[in-house]
Amino acid sequence: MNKEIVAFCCEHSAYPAADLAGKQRLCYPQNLRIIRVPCAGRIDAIHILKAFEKGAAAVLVLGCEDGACHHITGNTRAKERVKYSEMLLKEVGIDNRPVGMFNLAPNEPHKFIRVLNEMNKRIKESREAK
Amino acid sequence: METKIGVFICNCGGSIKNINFDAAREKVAKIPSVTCVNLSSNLCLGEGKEKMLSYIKEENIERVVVAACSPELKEHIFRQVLEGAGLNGHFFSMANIREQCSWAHEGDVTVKAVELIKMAVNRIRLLQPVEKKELSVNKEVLVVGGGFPAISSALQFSRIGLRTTLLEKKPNLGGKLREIEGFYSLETSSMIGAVEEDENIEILTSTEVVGVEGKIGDFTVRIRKGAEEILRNFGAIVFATGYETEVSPQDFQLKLGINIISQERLAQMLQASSVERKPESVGFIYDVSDENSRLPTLATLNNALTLKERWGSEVYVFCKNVKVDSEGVEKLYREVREHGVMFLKFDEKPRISAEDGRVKIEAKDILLGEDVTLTCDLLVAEEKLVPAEETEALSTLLNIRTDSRGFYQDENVHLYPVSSERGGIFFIGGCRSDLDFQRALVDVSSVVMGVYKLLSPGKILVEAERVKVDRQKCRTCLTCIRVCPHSAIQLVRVDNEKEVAEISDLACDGCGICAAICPAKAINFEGYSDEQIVAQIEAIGAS
Amino acid sequence: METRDVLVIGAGIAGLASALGLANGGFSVYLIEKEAAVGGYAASFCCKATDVCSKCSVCVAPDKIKEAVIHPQITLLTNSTIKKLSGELGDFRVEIIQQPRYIDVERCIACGLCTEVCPTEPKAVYPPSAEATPFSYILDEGLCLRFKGEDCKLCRESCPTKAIEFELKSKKQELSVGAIIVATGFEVFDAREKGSLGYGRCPNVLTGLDLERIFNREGYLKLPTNGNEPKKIAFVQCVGSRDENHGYCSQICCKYAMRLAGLVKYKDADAEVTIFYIDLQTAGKGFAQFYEEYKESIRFVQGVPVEISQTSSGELEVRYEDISQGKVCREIFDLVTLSVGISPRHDSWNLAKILGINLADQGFFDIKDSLGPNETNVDGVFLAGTCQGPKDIPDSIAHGMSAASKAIQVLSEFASRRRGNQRGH
Amino acid sequence: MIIAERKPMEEIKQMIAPYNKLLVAGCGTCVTVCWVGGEKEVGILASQLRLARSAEGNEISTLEATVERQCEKEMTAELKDKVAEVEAVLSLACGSGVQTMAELFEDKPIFPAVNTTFIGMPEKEGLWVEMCGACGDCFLDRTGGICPMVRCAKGLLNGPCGGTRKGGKCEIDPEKDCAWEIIYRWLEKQGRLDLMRKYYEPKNYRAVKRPGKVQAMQA
Repeated sequence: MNKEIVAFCCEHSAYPAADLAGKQRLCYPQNLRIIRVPCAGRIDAIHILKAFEKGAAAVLVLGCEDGACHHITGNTRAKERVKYSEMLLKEVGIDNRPVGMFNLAPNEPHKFIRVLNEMNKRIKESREAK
Repeated sequence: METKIGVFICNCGGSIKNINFDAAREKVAKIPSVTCVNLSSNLCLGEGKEKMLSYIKEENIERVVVAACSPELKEHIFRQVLEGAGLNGHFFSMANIREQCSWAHEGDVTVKAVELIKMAVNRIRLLQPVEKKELSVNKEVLVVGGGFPAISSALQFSRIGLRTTLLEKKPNLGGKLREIEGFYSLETSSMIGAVEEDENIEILTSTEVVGVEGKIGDFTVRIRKGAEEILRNFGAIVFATGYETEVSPQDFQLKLGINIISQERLAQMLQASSVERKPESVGFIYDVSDENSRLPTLATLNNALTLKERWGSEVYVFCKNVKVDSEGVEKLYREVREHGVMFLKFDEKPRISAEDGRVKIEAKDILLGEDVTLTCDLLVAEEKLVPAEETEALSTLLNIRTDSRGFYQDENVHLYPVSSERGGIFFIGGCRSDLDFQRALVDVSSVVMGVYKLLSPGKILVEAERVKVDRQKCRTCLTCIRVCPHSAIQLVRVDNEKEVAEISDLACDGCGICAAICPAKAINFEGYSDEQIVAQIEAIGAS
Repeated sequence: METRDVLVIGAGIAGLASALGLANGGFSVYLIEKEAAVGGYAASFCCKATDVCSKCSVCVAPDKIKEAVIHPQITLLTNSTIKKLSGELGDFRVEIIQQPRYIDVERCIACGLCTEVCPTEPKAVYPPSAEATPFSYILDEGLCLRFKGEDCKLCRESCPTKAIEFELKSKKQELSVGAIIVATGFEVFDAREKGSLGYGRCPNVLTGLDLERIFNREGYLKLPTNGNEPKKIAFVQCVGSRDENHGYCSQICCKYAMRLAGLVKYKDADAEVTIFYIDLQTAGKGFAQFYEEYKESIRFVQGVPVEISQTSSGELEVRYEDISQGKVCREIFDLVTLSVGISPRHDSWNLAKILGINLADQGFFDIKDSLGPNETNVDGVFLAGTCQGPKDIPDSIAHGMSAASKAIQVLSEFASRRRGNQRGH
Repeated sequence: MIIAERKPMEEIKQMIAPYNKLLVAGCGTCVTVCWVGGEKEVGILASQLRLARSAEGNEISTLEATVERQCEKEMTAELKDKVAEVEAVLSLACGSGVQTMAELFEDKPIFPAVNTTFIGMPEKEGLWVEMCGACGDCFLDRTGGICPMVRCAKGLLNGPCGGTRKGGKCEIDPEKDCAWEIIYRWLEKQGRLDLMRKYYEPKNYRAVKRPGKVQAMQA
C-alpha cells in the first residue's frame, strides 16, 4: 500500500460514526481502511509503526470524546500513545507520514468526514513538501 | 491441516451496484485458506441464513467471514447461525462492504471490497476459540451510610429478596433524615423501625469500611468496629454516604453567632415551641462562594415560607439565580413570592457588616439596577456542599475517581446515574451529586435495579479468559494493575511462589488498555491481539 | 405461576432504560413505540462536545438503542399504540394496535431499490433517517399512488426480499403482562404559541430543537435564509417554561442553550453569543466547570425579550427590557434560538383514560405521592421519564431504571403473595 | 531495580550504520519493568530502525528476541542461533546484560541501545525515581530508611542545607521533598531523633575498588 489511511476505530464511537456517514451517503475517498477495535486504548505505538512499515500514508486513531470514554481513560491513553508514536517517527527522520488522534461521538458522521479530509490534506501537503 | 474458512458475500438484494461481485468472488476464492465463497442476495433473512447454515455443514466450514452490511446491524444474527451450526460464535468476522464501502464512495469499489474481505480473512485465520462460562456471584449487598437513601435502598433490596447489610459510621441511623422530616411527611422513626424489623437487613452502626478487595460478585470488605476488624463478603457495594455542609460566613469577615446563623440553626429555631424574640426581618444569602446552589435554594425556599407562616417576618433572599430545576420548585418559588418574600439578585458580592446589633447587607440588585441596603435582625449564611470527610481516602482505597468537586463518581456520562468504573460498586444520593429529594428517591430505585440485574440470577455469563495474562511472560511489573480502569487485575501467587497479574473475567470490560501497555507483551486480548491487528494491516494494499 | 412479562409504553431514552433494566433482570418486555423508529428525541440530538465532552449524554442513546433492539428478552413493536386495558397488577390484559408499515421491518434490508423505481415526486417510499433504528424503509400513505387508487406496484416488484405488502391492515393483539411502565415522553413546546417571538414568521428564528437537528445533520450552523454562517446569535430562555401557562422549569433548556452556545463558539470563535435568561440553572453534577468557561465567552443578559421582528435586510431585531437602564433596548442579531421547553403530550389525556391514571395540574402524569417517584394511582402502572415531568437525559435514564425497579419489586411481592395464597388453600 | 533509558536515536543509528542484519535483544527483568528493554520495546525499536533504513533506501532486516535475564550466561546463550544469523546485536539490557552478551559472542559487535541510569523504584505508572546510589556502604539504619546521598539534591550526609523551602521542599527542585525533612519526621515518629545529632565522616570513594565484587556467604 502507499496511499491508504489506516484508521483504528473505537467500536463505541468512530465505527458507528463511519456507518452513519455511509448511511447518509457522505462520500469520502476510497483510501480509508478501518480496523475496528473495542477502545482506542487498545492501540499502541507498535500498531501505528507497523502500519507505516506496511506503507500506510497516514494512521488515524479515533476514539470517544474526551471525558466520555466507555473505559474512562482509553481515549486519553490513546492520545498519549499517538503523540509518542509521532515522536518515534520523528526521531528516525520520518516526518511525512501523518498520525492523528481524534475524538468523536457515535452520531458525528460530519466530524468523521472532516477528520478524513484533514488527514488527506496533510498527506497531500507532506507529499508536496517532499 | 489448514483451517477451512468460508466467505459469504451478500449483494444486499442486488442493490449494491458499484461492486463487481463475480470478479470479487474470483479474487476472494484465491485467498489462502478460503475454501468456499458463497454469493447471496439476502444473507440476513431467514432463507439466507438457512442457506448459510447448510453450506457451513456441507463444506465443513470452520470459520466464517461475512461480507455484507455493518456488523453494528447484523453481527449478532450471523453469530447465532454459527452457533446453530455448532461452531464457536467467536470464529466469525465481518467485512463492512456496504456502509463503509459501497455507500461511502463514488465509482467502482470492487478492489476495496476485496481488500476488506482479505482483512477479515487474515484476522479470522488467527482467532483462538473463546468459551463462555457462568460464574457464580455472592447475592449479598452492602449499603454504606445511614441516611435516607441508605435506609430506603436497604428496604427495597429486601423487597426483592437480596440480603443487605447496612453499615453506618455513626452510632445511630437517620443521617440528615431528621432535617427533612417536616417537608415530605416522612417519619424517621417508622423507617428506622422498618429496617430494624426486616429479617433481610443486618444493621451495623459505629462501623467503618477500611478495606475493599475483590471484584463484582465477590468483594471482600474489611470492616472496623471499635478495635475489632472483620472480613465480610458481598456481591455488590452501594455507597450512600451523603454530603457535608460548610457554612461560609468567612466570606463576610463575620462569624456565626446570634445574628448570623446557619440554615440548620434556623430550622431548629423554627421547630422550637417558643422563641425568645421573633426576628422582624430575616435575610438569606447564597451563590456567593458556590453557585451550585440547588439544595441551598430549596432550604431557603422552605425555610422562608415557614418563617412567613410562623413569625410573619420580613424576608429577603440575596442570590444570583434561583435554582428552580427540580420538581415542584417553581411552584414553591411562586408561593414564597406570593407570601411577600423579596428576591434580590446580585452579580457582585454583597457587602455585609454589623450595625447596632443587626446585620447590614449592601448589594447592587441587577434587576432594579440600584444599590440596595437592608438591615436584618438575622442573616442566614450561605451553606456550601462539600464531600464527606472520608471521600478522598475511600476513593483512593477503591481506586475510583471522584468528580471535579471531589464527590464520588467520575463525570463520565456512561456511568450515570449510579454506576462507577468498577462493576458492582455504586454511588447514590448526596455522595455523588447535589440531588433534591425526588432525584435522591430515583437514585435509590435505580441502584436497586442495577444491583438486581447483576446479582439476582446468582451467576454471570462471561467470555472465559478473553483477555489473559501469560504467566510465563508476566514480569510482575504491576503496570496493568495500575492502568486498568475497571480494577479488574489483581496479583495472584502461582504455585506458592511467583506472583503474577491475573485478570478477572467478571470485572474485565474488554478495553485492551492493559494489552497495549504491557511491556513484556504478556497480555493477550483474543480477537484483538497484536498478531490479529497486524494481520489486518498486512492485507491492505496487497492487491 | 409467576408473571414475568412487563409492558413498556414508549421507546425513548427512559423507556429504553426501563426495558433494558427489566430485560437484563430476566423479565420479558414488550416495548411498544408509536413512531416507526425507537430512541425518541434523544436520538435526534447532536453531540455538544468541544475539545472535551460537555456531558450532554446524547451519545448514550445509540448504545441503549443498539442493546435494546437485539436483546432477546425485548419484543419491540413499532407503530403501535395501546387501545384498551383490563385486569390488575400481576394480570393486566392490554390491547395493542399496530399500524401497518407496509414494509416488513424483518425483511427490509434497506437496499433502496424501491425508492429508485418509485414514480412519485417526492418519493412515496424513502429511507429512514440515518440514525433510525430499526433501519427500515418507510412507505408514506399520503404520497403513494396506490393509496390514491392507482394500480402502481413498482416498488413491490423491485423489492428483492419481498418486504413490501400493500394489503396490510392495522393489527390488533392482546398482551398479558404483570406490570406496565408508561414512558411516553414529552412534546417540545410549540414556539408559534409565542407569536411575538417570531417563530414560524422569521426564518432565522429557530428553536433549540431545530439547532440540535441542524448540528446533528449538517455538522455546522448556517442561516436558513442565505446559508451564511451567523455571527451574532441570541438564545432566549424560558420559552414555554416558567410563564403563566407553564408553572414549572423545564430543567433542560439552560444547559442545552449554554452547551449549544459553547459549541457555536467552538466552531466559530468570532461568533458573538448572547443568552437572555430569568434564572440560570447551572446546578447539577459536572456542570459547574463548564459554567465557569461559558461565563468567559458568552454574554449573559438577565431579562427575556418581548418581541422579535425581521428588518428589511433580513436581520432580526430583538426588543428587550433592560431594567438596569429602565428602558426598552433594541439589538440586531443574525440568528435567534428560542430555548423551548418540555410540554406534556397532547394525547396524554387519552392514555390516562385508557390506563385509569391521573394527570397532574400541568398535564403530566401524576404520581401517587411524593415518596414514590414512579407510582401512579393504579397499582402496577408506573411512570418513567418526562411523561411525569421535565427531566434531562441522565435524569430520564435514572427515572426509567427506577420505574423498572419498582415493577420488579411489586411483581416479586405479587408472586410471593400468590405462592402464599396457594399454600393456604 | 535497575532503571535505564533508551539512548538517543542518532547514537543508535550511527552504531548500527554499517550493518544490514541485526538482532534486537531485550531483557525480561529490570529493563522490562521500567519500560525500556522488554519485548514490547524491542518490537518498537526494531520497527523504528526498519522504517528509518527503508526511508534511506538502505533496508535492514531484524530479528527480535527477549531473554529472561541477559546478565545470566545460561539464559543469554539461548540466543546463539539467532546471533549466528546476524551481523551485529543491539541489546536493550542494562550494562551488565550487554557485557554478558559480549562475553558470550566475542566475534560479534554488541551495541547498547540503552543507558543504565540508576537503581530506583516506580513513583507512579511510567515514572521511576532514584533511590540507591550503590555506594557499597549502606547507612540507612541511621537515617530512618532514607538515603540522603541520593535523595538529597546535594547528597548531604549530616543534616539539611540551609535552603529548605517552606513546606519541606527542596531548594533546588521545589517539586521534591527535602530528604532531610523526611528523615527528621520519620526518626521523630520512631523516637530516634538522637541519631540526628550524630556526625558522620565524609565518605571516601577513592578507595572503592573497581570492579566491585560481592561474594554470597551461603554456598
